[in-house]
Amino acid sequence: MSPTNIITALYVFALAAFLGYQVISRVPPLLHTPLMSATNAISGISLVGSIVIAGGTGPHHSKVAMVLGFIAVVCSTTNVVGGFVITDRMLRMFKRRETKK
Amino acid sequence: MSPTNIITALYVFALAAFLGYQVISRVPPLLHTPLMSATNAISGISLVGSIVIAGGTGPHHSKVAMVLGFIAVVCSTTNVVGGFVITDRMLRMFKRRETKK
Amino acid sequence: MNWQTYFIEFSYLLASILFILGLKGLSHPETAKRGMHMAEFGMMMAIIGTLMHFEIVSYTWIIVGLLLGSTLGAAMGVWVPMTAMPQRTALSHAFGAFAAALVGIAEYYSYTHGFKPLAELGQVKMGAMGFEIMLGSLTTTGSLIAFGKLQGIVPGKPLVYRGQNIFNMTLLAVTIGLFIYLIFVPTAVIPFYVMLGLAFVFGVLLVLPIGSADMPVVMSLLNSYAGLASAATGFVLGNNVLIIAGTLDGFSGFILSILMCRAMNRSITNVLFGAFGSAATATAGEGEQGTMREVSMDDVAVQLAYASKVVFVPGYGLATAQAQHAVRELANVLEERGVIVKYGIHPVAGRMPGHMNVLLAEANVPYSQLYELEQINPELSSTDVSVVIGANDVVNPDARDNPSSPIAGMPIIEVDRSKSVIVLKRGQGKGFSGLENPLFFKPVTGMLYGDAKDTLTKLVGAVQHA
Amino acid sequence: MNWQTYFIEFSYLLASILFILGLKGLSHPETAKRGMHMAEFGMMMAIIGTLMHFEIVSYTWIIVGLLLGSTLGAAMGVWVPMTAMPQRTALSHAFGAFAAALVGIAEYYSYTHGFKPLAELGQVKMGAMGFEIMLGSLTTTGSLIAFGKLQGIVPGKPLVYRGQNIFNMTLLAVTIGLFIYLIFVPTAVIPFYVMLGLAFVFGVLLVLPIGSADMPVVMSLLNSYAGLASAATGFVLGNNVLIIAGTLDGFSGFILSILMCRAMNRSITNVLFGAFGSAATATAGEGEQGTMREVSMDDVAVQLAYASKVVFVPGYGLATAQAQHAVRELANVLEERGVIVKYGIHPVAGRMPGHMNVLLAEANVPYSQLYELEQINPELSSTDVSVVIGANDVVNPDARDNPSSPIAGMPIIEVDRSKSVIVLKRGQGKGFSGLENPLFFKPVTGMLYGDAKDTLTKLVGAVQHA
Ligand SMILES: NC(=O)c1ccc[n+]([C@@H]2O[C@H](COP(=O)([O-])OP(=O)(O)OC[C@H]3O[C@@H](n4cnc5c(N)ncnc54)[C@H](OP(=O)(O)O)[C@@H]3O)[C@@H](O)[C@H]2O)c1
Ligand SMILES: NC(=O)c1ccc[n+]([C@@H]2O[C@H](COP(=O)([O-])OP(=O)(O)OC[C@H]3O[C@@H](n4cnc5c(N)ncnc54)[C@H](OP(=O)(O)O)[C@@H]3O)[C@@H](O)[C@H]2O)c1
Repeated sequence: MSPTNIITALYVFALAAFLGYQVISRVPPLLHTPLMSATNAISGISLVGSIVIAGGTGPHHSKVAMVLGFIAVVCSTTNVVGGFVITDRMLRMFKRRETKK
Repeated sequence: MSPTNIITALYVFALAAFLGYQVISRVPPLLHTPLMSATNAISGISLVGSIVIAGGTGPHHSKVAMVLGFIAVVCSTTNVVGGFVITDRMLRMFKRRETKK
Repeated sequence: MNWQTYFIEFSYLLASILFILGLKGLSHPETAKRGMHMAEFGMMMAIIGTLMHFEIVSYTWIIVGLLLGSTLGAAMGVWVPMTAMPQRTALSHAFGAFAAALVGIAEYYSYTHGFKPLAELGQVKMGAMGFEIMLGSLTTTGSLIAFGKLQGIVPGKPLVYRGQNIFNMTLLAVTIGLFIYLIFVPTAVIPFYVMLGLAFVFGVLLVLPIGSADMPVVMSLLNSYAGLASAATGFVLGNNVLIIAGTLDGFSGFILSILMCRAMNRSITNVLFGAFGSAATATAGEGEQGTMREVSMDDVAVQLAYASKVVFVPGYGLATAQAQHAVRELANVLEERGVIVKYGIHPVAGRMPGHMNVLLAEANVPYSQLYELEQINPELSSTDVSVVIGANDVVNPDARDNPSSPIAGMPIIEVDRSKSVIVLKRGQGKGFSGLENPLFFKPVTGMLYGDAKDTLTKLVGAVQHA
Repeated sequence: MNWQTYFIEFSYLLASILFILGLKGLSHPETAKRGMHMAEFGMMMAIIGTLMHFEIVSYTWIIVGLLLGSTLGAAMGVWVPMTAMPQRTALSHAFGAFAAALVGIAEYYSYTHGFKPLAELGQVKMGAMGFEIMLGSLTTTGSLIAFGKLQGIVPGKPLVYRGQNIFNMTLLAVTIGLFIYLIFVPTAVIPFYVMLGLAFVFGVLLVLPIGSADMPVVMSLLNSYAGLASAATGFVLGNNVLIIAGTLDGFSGFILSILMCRAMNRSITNVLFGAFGSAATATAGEGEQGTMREVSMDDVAVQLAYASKVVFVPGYGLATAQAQHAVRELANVLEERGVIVKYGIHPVAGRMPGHMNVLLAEANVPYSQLYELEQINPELSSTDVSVVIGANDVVNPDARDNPSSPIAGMPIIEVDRSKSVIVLKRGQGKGFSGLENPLFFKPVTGMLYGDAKDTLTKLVGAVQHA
């Protein structure tokens, strides 16, 4: 990582931090559990890094890294799918007023 | 500007846009005039670009660019100083309750 | 990368963070001052950082420029009266946009005249540069015209002629066409300067047909353009702090223009191309008639003196009459008699977003007495006397009651719900929209004619003797 | 740069934007679902983009991994009951952090075993990598212990011994020392694996001494670590979407842990190192005495049946008794009789942030009946009967009235302001803080003993016959 890259990475980090603060402090306590599972699912984006590692073979890639990458893919995918499914499930339970009444 | 740079620039732009929306939509109408003069002052940061141009001389730098840069420095500095001075002046006028009463 | 470069980059990062914190501070008057100090500190750091840039060979012109600019800026900052804030803001948009345009032109010149390797001027860079120059130029001249209109140098009436919109659109299309051509052929110097010239002209033509009362919207929009031009500069120079500051500025202007339009229930397109406030629309809605009840100074003084709650509703007329100190004096006298005084501020009252608040704050009105539209409306039914000072459209009940009115749907301050309404204006003059105001014919309303400042000053004396 | 790379980069940019929009959607239950669909779409785009990466030579293991993970995730997502949400969340933090740690280890391995040029492994990169691996590892084991405590596999009581904090701090210091050493000597393989091992151990030791009722705070904190580990991965790989998603996750956890601590009026340090809820603190405040008034089922049924407004205040006991459906049934019966029913939800009621709301929503309680602390308190003085269900600390008036109480200053739901209070609990059991609750001795309070679910079910019948 070159020095210019790390500086832009710091910009992205700083902006994302501010934005995270602004956006998340507006989530009402009512939705804090879905928020947690949603952010879990979203941070499963590290999948993107694992995929590249798990997919590398040949002389320039190590078997060990591939195996680690594979496990990482499984873990991240579990989080992504599980997180989104559960969030959806929870959000579907939140109703303003009952339908039957 | 290399393609990777432009992509990170787009990230910075997108994040700043979201953040701008979040932050500025929380400014009450009471402070909209100071907001305008403050953002004027802040966007005077283009000074940073003008300074480098105005300071370049020698074979690799053009006289024309230098003159344009100089004018830009004057314009931007006027905005920065004027903007902050006026914002401060306005903000000092906003008082919760009078002192004399 | 040597330590200077690191220092520069970190000063920019710090500046970006401090700018954001500064704007966050503006969410409350208590934290605003500290926020501004942070932003100022950030700016200082960024400038100090830039001065270390390795490309700089001579500091002479930089220092001259900084000194000259600081002097100009400080002079303006200290001496511009609060009533002239709209002009000052328009002028500063012109300056900011001009600086962005100049930086763009200088870069283009350096590339095309052999001072920088032409190979580096790719399509993306040329695109960002063209955007910067086009936006910068049209905002420069547009803001200057807005300044002229606000200052009274350029006629405030919309300047309209047949086929105007078509002509302007054609001009814009040609400019954009040249811009696109330049992206593919960056070395086309002649088209470049033609584009530059056309953009300057377009700025003038864009603002001329807009009535001066619509300047606040135009100004916010130009603010947004100036910001985007700065952001484009950031793209050209690959500088993040420029992108961030420019984007924040751009968004601020954009949000303000949206808020203004919403407060008038008009679309941006209508403001820009509707030539609202021209003779054509001013004849609309002449139907309404009835009798206006004139009241005497002493009657009003007695009413005010024995009220328990009075709400002042200032409008455009108060700003033009510069009656903010007079209204404050009247409020003082009333408060000494134990009357509760509040101010109801419509978002488009005044001559720029939030202007009325600044005017009243300058006259020492504490901001805890300034109420926004949504806050004051529920209070009006328990108000004894509402005093409308040089406002017209913002208290026009037709906006609420008459769906066929041109201003139908515009949120208003509903003074007609209070027990008594006193309207201070000079005569039968219409408001900016040119519409008749049924409020003036309601039995609850009394008209007190005369210049707002005059009338208010006289009322102070009258109340003291009541 | 070829079109694949562009496509990948734009899919990441799009994903980042959609993630932010998705989280913004969560600011209201009405917009939350649409927001989540956006985030899901963003995730899909990012994955499709990644699959085009030029470094990928074989898709076999990727596809196997994706399928396996999806199956596991979907199974968990569909079958995990709402009451087990805390465990599920803890487990998913472990997974996320483990993935981040593995990616870091793989990268390190590739650099030090000659698969990637060692020269590229500079100090900055090693720093980010070490951060990622350390945070990832300790969060993995810490979350597993939290999972165990919540699931009841690991004893929920704080495990404390003398010198614990000092021992843990020493361990952490050694780990960080190795980390700093590695930044300067990245090829030191042995210290690397020692650091890795110590980080795993530290995670266990960090969470073991914390009582299970404090798990929500710990969980939020681990959430924040897991997010930061992802963000560090982004720094290592130079990938912005990872930085953004990780930072958002990190901040979300951080904000939630702050909110939890504030709702208990305790500091993070106290939660992490105070071993609150252990035997030592449980003996505090034994002074309070008096008589508790027991009431009969039928008395309560009559009171409820003829009330005009009833507020239920569920606590930790309702969650453990899984009485959410029973309380909903009771509410149904009451509403059919025309009683207004509301729920007052304390932020730390339940077993994770917002948990009580989800439990009640699952039992079909409309969210318009769920009131936050600040919303319900002003309503209580006009409430006929407050029914406290398995809550204790969150309704303890000492927090408000007795400045020397260990929980002084913690915001409470002030049920003692309502006309009558009924407390449903099994016996004389204390709450998590181990403090006596003066509410139970107040004349306004009646105690109805028994398991919450049981009692509520019986109350349904009793009210129907009242
Ligand atoms: N402020 C903004 O940001 C903004 C932006 C865009 C458009 N606008 C438009 O501007 C209008 C603002 O509404 P408004 O109610 O504040 O103003 P208005 O409708 O324009 O009415 C102003 C009234 O003040 C009276 N007046 C003028 N000078 C006076 C003086 N010296 N002393 C006493 N009275 C005086 C005029 O009547 P006489 O001639 O009889 O005295 C006139 O009826 C709206 O139509 C709005 O859409 C405002
Ligand atoms: N949720 C969070 O996020 C979180 C986080 C950190 C700390 N905490 C702490 O947890 C506590 C939460 O307060 P709280 O008022 O909800 O709970 P609490 O103070 O722990 O009290 C729970 C009460 O429920 C009763 N109970 C337990 N099982 C029951 C059952 N099956 N049926 C009926 N009653 C039952 C217990 O009394 P009996 O034994 O007599 O039945 C106990 O008094 C606070 O001290 C808070 O600081 C919570």
